[in-house]
Amino acid sequence: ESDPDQITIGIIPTESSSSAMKGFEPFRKDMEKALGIPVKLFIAPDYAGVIEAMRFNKVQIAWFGNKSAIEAVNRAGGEVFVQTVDAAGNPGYWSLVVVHKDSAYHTIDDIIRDGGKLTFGNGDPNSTSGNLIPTYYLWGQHDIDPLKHFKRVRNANHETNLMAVANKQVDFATNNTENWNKFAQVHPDMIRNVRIVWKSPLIPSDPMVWRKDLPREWKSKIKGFFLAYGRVGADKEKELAVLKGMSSGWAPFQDSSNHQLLPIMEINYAKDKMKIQNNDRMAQTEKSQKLAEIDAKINEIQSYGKLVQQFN
Amino acid sequence: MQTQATQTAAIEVDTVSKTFGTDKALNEVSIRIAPGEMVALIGPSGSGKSTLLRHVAGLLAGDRDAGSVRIFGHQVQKNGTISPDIRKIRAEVGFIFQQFNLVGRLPLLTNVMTGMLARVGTWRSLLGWFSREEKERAMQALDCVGLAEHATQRAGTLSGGQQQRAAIARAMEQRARIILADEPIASLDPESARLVIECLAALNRNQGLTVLVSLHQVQFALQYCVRTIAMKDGCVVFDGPSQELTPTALRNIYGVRKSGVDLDGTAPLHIGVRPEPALLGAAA
Amino acid sequence: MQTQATQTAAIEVDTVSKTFGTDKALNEVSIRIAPGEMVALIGPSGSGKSTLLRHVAGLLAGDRDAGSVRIFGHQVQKNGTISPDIRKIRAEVGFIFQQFNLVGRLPLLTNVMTGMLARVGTWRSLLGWFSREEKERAMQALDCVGLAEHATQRAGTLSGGQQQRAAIARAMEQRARIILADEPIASLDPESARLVIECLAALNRNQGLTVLVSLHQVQFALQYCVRTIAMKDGCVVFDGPSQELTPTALRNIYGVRKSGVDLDGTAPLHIGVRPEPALLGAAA
Amino acid sequence: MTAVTSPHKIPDTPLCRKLLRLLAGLAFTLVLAWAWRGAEMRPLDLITYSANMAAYVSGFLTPDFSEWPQYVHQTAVTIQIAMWGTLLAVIGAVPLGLLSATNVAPFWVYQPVRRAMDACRSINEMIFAMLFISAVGLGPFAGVLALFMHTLGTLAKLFSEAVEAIDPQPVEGIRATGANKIQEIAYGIIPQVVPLWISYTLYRFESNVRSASVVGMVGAGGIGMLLWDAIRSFNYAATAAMLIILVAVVILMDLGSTCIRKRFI
Amino acid sequence: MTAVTSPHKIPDTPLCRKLLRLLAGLAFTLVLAWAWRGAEMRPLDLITYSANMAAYVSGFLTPDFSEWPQYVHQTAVTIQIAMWGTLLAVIGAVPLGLLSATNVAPFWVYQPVRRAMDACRSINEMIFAMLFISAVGLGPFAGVLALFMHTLGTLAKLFSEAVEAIDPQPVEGIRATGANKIQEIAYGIIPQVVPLWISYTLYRFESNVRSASVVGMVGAGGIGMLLWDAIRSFNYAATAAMLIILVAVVILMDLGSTCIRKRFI
Ligand SMILES: Nc1ncnc2c1ncn2[C@@H]1O[C@H](COP(=O)(O)OP(=O)(O)OP(=O)(O)O)[C@@H](O)[C@H]1O
Ligand SMILES: Nc1ncnc2c1ncn2[C@@H]1O[C@H](COP(=O)(O)OP(=O)(O)OP(=O)(O)O)[C@@H](O)[C@H]1O
Ligand SMILES: [Mg+2]
Ligand SMILES: [Mg+2]
Repeated sequence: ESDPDQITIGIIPTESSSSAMKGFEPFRKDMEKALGIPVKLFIAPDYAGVIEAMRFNKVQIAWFGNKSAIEAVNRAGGEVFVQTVDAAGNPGYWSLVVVHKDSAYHTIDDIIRDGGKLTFGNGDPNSTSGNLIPTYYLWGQHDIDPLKHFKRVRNANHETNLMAVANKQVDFATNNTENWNKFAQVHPDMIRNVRIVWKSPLIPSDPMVWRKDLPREWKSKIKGFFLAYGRVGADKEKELAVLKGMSSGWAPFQDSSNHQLLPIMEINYAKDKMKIQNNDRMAQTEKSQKLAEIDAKINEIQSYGKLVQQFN
Repeated sequence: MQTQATQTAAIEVDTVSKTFGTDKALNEVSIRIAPGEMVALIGPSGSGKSTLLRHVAGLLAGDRDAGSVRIFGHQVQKNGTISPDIRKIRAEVGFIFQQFNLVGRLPLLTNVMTGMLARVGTWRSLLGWFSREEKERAMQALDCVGLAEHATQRAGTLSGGQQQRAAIARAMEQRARIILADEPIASLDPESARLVIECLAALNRNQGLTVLVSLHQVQFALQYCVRTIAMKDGCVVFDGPSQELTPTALRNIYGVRKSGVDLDGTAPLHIGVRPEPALLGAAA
Repeated sequence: MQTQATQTAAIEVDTVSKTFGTDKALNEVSIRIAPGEMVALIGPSGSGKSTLLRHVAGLLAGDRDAGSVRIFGHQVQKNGTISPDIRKIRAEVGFIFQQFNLVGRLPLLTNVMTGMLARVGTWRSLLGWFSREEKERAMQALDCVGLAEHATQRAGTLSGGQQQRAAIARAMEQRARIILADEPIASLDPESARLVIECLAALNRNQGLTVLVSLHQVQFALQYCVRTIAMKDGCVVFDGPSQELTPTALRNIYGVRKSGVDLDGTAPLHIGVRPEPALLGAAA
Repeated sequence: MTAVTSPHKIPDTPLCRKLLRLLAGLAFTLVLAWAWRGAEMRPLDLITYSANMAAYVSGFLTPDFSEWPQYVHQTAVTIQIAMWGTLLAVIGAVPLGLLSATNVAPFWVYQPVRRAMDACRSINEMIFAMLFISAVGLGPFAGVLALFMHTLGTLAKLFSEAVEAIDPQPVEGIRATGANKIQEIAYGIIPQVVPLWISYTLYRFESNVRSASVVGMVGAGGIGMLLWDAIRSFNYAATAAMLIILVAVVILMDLGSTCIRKRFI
Repeated sequence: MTAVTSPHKIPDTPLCRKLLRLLAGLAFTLVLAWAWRGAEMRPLDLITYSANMAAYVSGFLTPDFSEWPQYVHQTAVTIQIAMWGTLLAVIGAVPLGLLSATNVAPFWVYQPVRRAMDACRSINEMIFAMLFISAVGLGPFAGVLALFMHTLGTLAKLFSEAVEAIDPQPVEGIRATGANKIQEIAYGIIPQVVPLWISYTLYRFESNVRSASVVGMVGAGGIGMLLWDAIRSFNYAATAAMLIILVAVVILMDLGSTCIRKRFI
């Protein structure tokens, strides 16, 4: 554990995002000043490269989505240390199911009932809000395999899905509040053609992850800088303005830990479970063995969660 | 038709010049060939024979400011612009190229059949639908030049003389009224050469074709062509009855060359041979 | 060296055959040429002259089961396998191709300088660093064939005869001990032709080069070569002193051809001409 | 012209051309140096950290073929889409490629055609994909159309440049028979370029099969998307399996391409 | 051979070849039909819903250049990366392309080299990107290396197929002088293929500049990533502006390519 001679930050804009570099630049400068060593920023639209980079210690700090943070923790020796908070103070965002405004469907139950007639615009398989959350809360709870239940399932990203709904090319699709707001800004006329029929429970906002093996003193320096930013000190107002310019607009960071990933992890396991259950080709013994493994993991998470609740 | 044709010249080249870089390959060349004539074109290597023939067929445009070419009164080019209806004229002019210009990847028979493209409709030729009769004609032409058994061979793999004969068959197949032949017998053995030139002469004599043939073997010019045109350094230096081509005249045409090759033969190529042929001498 | 060379043949071809498809281009050909000889190779078009020469230079491998070629005792090929040290042997053999085989996109001077590649190191030639002296030699060779002023022109744009002379200059530049010339004078005017053949003769006479030259103009063979080899349909049909080539012998060689061209000339190419030259007749 | 040049004079490159060459060389070097800085080249890192690369690669050493029926199926899907995308593009690229060759078409034809093809190539495939999604909806057909547009631009360019590099002599031979332009092309040009055209077509077909983005983007699945998913979930065992399948497919296509071209060379 | 064939007999294609041709044609048609179904081709939709396309395109009609300095900067970044990626690939592709040409290298050389190049092409650029990220970290250099590997595979293939299509006569001319293999290549082959090689190189350079994924993936930015962001956020005005810049760059490169090639044709 030697002192790092520079800190590299990887940034993966959660859903789709642009001009992140511009927003982060003043923050980077302030951080450089506070830490006294060079700080470099890399913005990559996909997390895979950043996670590999973190694994090989080419990146020390990164901003991930919840799901990618799990990968970083499992794979690249990462650890959540703070969490972003949006400018409105929301501690997270929500997954949505949308239909065309002229659609006959008003609840998710209607949709499930008429499933055989409907085309479903599902999210990218790696998207938390577009795929993971609806899979868990909607199809999982109703014991539905979307591929079999609906007439047709298309996987695409949020934007394409929203467009497809607006153009009546799919009957319903998944989305999330952040993407919805952005689309509404750019295409106010189009958004009027789309209606929300379902909103998920809260999804925790994005975590910041560092490499677990950073030296202790550096960890405290860094965490101190993040938490103090926009909260204390003479430059507080200026720093708040900087935070407001980052991504879709942030408030000061909040303390966090790997703990924030547990609900998503649980959902993830649930999804794996579904996949295995729906796999027709897997041998029955293998299936039950794998399911047992996953159940054990879910149990662990749940009991840990209970434990934590007990002490809080 | 015959009477009408005698009025206009078959080939009329009027002060055409052609400059490559700084080099004048044609220098105000004017010639006039009546229908039914058979004319030999001679001259030293690089004197502009091929260039002249390609101008006549409208394959090369002359210099901007001067000259025109007409075939049977139809304009081929003027002041360096090739006339737009050139294709129709070209169909009447068979061209035998010095380098054969066959399509190496196509079979010999197809190469010969390209001679009739102007008569075959675009669509039919695009789809390669040649009638049985057309194919038979092409085979007949190949048979005449002694290549019938090579019909399916790729043109690129034929021997030099075979390629030359294939080029001749293609031009014949065109059934043109004028034949421009650029050294059609250069790569042929004496018998084949005689056959080809006699065939040209027969076409000229029996069917009234106009023939302009460039030759290096002067004896053929003297024997088969009544009239000879001689070029040198891009200029026409002789144009008249072949029998006036005396040895002195020939010496004049071929004699003094652009650069320093002397004709006496006393000092031929002064390139040395290595004193010691190293490898083979040592190893043997 | 001279004494040693007389013991082994300069060129020794031993029952070489070559089949293309079903066509035997060479049929158990055996020839033996002593060092210092100048031999003419004649034969009708397609008789296998070029194929034979390419076998001698190891550019083409013969059929599997038969024959070998040796140059000064060094094996060029045997049983259809070209020997691995062929490059060293080729450096001693200058080859003048019937189709010239120049690199059309390179300037003439560079084409001539490729003749010395075997003498120039790989690296130097890769970088194109030819010494002043080497360039001067190449210019001298070009000057000899009368092309000095075309040195920077692209080989592809030269006239036919100029390309042929360029190919000769390249082969000369190689300073080989054997010259294989495939119709080196086919595209040349009479004077240039005489010059080239005299030059070959001089190299043979003065410097002891072995020369094997294929020719269509039999008079040159008779005049310059003591010995002539004649081929027909891939077989050697005559091999002896040139003066024994009587007109009957020649008629035998060139006379009866593979396919139906008759030699009497009574029925030359029977290709008709359109009865009515439609376009031009109507328009004129 | 009649002035006799001194014999053996080696032709010199004119001074102005030498200068121009020097300048061009200098400019090129400067641009490369600028790009070197911009690209932050640190070649030594490759050696210093080669252990990292080995560690990364080791993840691929145990391919997991358990899902192979899915891989094969998705490969077939991609092949189907790529096949029609490429076929349509070839049909368009033959005329457009000829029309953008300087030795076939006049200036006022080849300039606009070339520029249109440049645009086809440079407009992102995603934009075409979304354009066609708006008309034909999500699904493989939108992928076919998007691939078609992009491949058209590429093939037309490559086709035309092969045409520009042909030997003009055989074409002149055909022209002299009085053939019209189309016949000249069919008999003089096409036989010369056909081996290269086949090679380009199969290259583009292959690269369309590989291409992940478009086919995945329009919701048609395809091996590219599966592969991408596997990479993103760090499932390197599955990734390796799919790569092996892809490499096999590409090798098969390359062998096929060699076979077909051999008949035309 | 001595058997005299009857004159004027038109050579027939042998029956077995005719059958083979028919079979090949049938197989091809069947495969196309299979692909037609798989690709869910519905050409009529294009006409039925052309209004949708028009609506989509109309979004692009008002390009918004307000951010142009950023666009230009990112374009320059991509050019820098593509330049080195392409240059390195060319340096590798010249020998490898020659070694994978059937008319240059023997069987036991060109087979493995070709297969290696197939692998270079078919392994996803992302995998190379991550491989190099593990060694050199995030940044443009990883992009250069990933582009290099992929471009190497492509160029070596294209280079070798141009070599296979050359005219063998000039090469034989050089060979006969006793030149060794390398000299044969330098003087007989390269002059023939150089126009095509230049064309391929500039095509790959151009396509590397356009390519969004790799450069963005390694965190080096680039116009491709900006464009992608703009598309995904439905900012079609900005998208249109960037497209115009990209089209201009590609047109410039195409013009440059024409200029350079003209000197070698
Ligand atoms: N690559 C090849 N493929 C098929 N046949 C060939 C090939 N090369 C030559 N031939 C055939 O071999 C025979 C001999 O050809 P060759 O070139 O040796 O003749 P040649 O005596 O040089 O004739 P010419 O005087 O016309 O040059 C010809 O019938 C020719 O068609
Ligand atoms: N495309 C070209 N570019 C430059 N120079 C050329 C071009 N074509 C021909 N020349 C030159 O023009 C002159 C005349 O060439 P041409 O081919 O007409 O000669 P020729 O009389 O046919 O000679 P040969 O008997 O050798 O065939 C030559 O000096 C040649 O180098
Ligand atoms: Mg000529
Ligand atoms: Mg020959």
